Amino acid sequence: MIPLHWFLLVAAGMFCLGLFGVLIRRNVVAILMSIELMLNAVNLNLVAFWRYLAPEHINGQMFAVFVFAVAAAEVSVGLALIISIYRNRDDVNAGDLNLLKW
Amino acid sequence: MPDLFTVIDDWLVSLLTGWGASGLILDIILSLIGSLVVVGYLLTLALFIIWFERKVVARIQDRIGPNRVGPWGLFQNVADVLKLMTKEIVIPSGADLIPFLLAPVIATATVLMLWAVLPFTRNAIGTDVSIGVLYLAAVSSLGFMSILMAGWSSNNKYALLGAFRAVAMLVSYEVPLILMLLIPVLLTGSMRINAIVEAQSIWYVFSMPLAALIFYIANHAEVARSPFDLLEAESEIVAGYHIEYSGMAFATFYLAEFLHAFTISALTATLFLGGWRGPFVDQVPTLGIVYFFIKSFAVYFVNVWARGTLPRLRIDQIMDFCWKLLVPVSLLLLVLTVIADKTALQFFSGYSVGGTAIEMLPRSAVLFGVNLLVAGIAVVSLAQQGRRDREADLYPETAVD
Amino acid sequence: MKDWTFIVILSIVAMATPLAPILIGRLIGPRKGNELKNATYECGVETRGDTWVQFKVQYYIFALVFLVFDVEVVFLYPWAVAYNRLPLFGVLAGVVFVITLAEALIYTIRKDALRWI
Amino acid sequence: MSLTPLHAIFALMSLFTVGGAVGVVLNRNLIYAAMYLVLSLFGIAGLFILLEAPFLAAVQILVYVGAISVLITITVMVTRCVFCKEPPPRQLTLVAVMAALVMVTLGFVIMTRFGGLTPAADVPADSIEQLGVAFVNPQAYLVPFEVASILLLGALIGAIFIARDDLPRDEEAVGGDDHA
Repeated sequence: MIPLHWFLLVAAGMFCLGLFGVLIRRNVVAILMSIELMLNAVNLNLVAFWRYLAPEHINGQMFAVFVFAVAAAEVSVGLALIISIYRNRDDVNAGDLNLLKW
Repeated sequence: MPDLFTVIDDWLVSLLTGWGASGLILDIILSLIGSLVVVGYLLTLALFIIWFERKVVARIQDRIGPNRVGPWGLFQNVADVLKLMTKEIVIPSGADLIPFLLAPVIATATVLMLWAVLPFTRNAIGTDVSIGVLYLAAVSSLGFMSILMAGWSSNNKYALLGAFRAVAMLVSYEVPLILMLLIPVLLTGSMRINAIVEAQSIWYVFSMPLAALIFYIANHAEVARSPFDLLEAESEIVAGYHIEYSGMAFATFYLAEFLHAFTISALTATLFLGGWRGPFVDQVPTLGIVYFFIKSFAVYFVNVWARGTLPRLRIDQIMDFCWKLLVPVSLLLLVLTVIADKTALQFFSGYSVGGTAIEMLPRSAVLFGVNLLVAGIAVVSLAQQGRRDREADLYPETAVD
Repeated sequence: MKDWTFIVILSIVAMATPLAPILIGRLIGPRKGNELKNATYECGVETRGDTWVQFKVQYYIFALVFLVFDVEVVFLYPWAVAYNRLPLFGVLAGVVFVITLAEALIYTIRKDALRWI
Repeated sequence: MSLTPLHAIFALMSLFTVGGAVGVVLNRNLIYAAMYLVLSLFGIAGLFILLEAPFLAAVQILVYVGAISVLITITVMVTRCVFCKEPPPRQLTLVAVMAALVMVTLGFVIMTRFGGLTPAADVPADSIEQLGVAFVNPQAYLVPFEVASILLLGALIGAIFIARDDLPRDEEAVGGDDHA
């Protein structure tokens, strides 16, 4: 059987890659994709802990299912915002969206 | 009398164990043999169904169809494949080679993978996974990516437009499809395909005819055949997303399309027409495969028939048909079905949710009534809508909106 | 795990099956491309401009409604599996869920968001 | 510890997952990034199957590969941003060091707290059914279940309102009710 820490390490690696992407990418779509990576890493963690620590309770799977719902909501609104931003500014770089910054 | 497939399986297991295979190695070898059998038989079947379809469509159009190579033109497709093998696969300039060649591969692979959970007889099933129905939905949704890849990597405006149209249409029809996939799961209480077949002592097409119809229509649209074939509408977007494909790459897309058409027929036959069920199947389980193919080909004939006779719809009509008719009707059907079924279960003794055909009769009658009611509501509201539209056309100044 | 062994093996075979003829076609088919043959096919008219034309927002809205329905229907699958075991109350809770879904549909239809333009 | 084919499958799926993630983060072509995202999420689905949660694997493929990736691709096309001019990243080294630090910390915690743990028990055969029962059980997850549907309804309405360009912005000014 595969030990738990293998899954956790994959999830951690994925989370850090997502974090890296969120911080260095300037394109909003790319940032959103990196956030998806982070959400999935968290999901993988939840399911791994569920399987290894408490498989007889369904809470771990349940949380993962709700993460799906939240991710879907986040992506749909986020991408709609990106389309709206593009329509108004012809540009989707995060650094240029500084109208409300100061 | 034991099932022929069980006999073969037992023989293989004993043979391989005799050779020293065991545990996981045995599983892998058996799976490999099983997959080769499934894929090999599907490819053979593909040659036959393409011939069948060409013949039927030819008859519908008052032609003879293929009749030169082999008896009744049966080997026409073999000749076609051999010819296409020797043709050049043109890679258009500016195309992305890897996604370009990967797209038809994924399209075909997803269709082949759907057969992993379809039972031919009670025992001859690739694997009866616990999420069977959801597996079908998930694997068929992998196909969207292949269409997007094909459209994007061709570096062609028409291909890209066709791909996006295709995806917009396919995702729309995926909604009634997965809603109606819920119905067999609901009535059976399991997502295993074999459990769903076992539970159909009265075929679900008799208790839920409307659900079967919507499921079939949505599936027909998923294959993108006439009347839903606007993604290859020649007059608007040339050939859709496979415009730049030639030679074997095109043949692979073609193969995927025909296999998919047959696969959805087999799916409808399994989930709503009782799959391998039929007379004497309990005594002679091997008969199941005969029933399975008779039912599948019956549904497939309807598919070809619709393709041969119905004209292509416009894209806005197709979208309206899905979102304004199929999805609301599916939702209404779902709600009324569960409410009626649960209420009847609470108040009538002798209302059984499983068992033989006689025991299932009250439930089927109630569900059939619900289906009739929903169909009636749909027809009446369609008629009213049609009248309103006509009046708006005739007297535009007095129209309400 | 035994179930999934079959699916893994089948997926490998299913990928190899269409890949083989394409590779054979690449190998034995002629490869005499020239500029005209490899040109983008637009019914004889020379192509101009970017391939990535501006798409309508309508495509996004269809995919969006599909995503929302997809996620919600996925919630309904475990409910459907447990259906025979549920009391009337549990079934009604599922019905309320479906009605919320129907509300989303009614909103999009009333706002005419699902019309192809 | 003996290596079995299970480990090979795990390695392959992890390769998909992490390799896809690298592709998403580093690729400037957004369509390629979306394809890598699909690969990565597909790998996660495979890992879910290894964790004996086939339901979640199917949901993962349905929701992410079937829907979210399509949505992202369409957005890239609608915003005509396949090769967007993206300014070069600032403070690349700093961010890389930070991410690496987080990784090292997480790895340290994982190895010290959860190193070599194996499953406590088997997954119950009817775990999907239990999910369904818990969804509509008032003592369990009934409220989150209904709230999730309302959340998605809200997301749908909000996203349509934001994304559409032909919607009358000011409802009062154009008369309000549109019973079409």
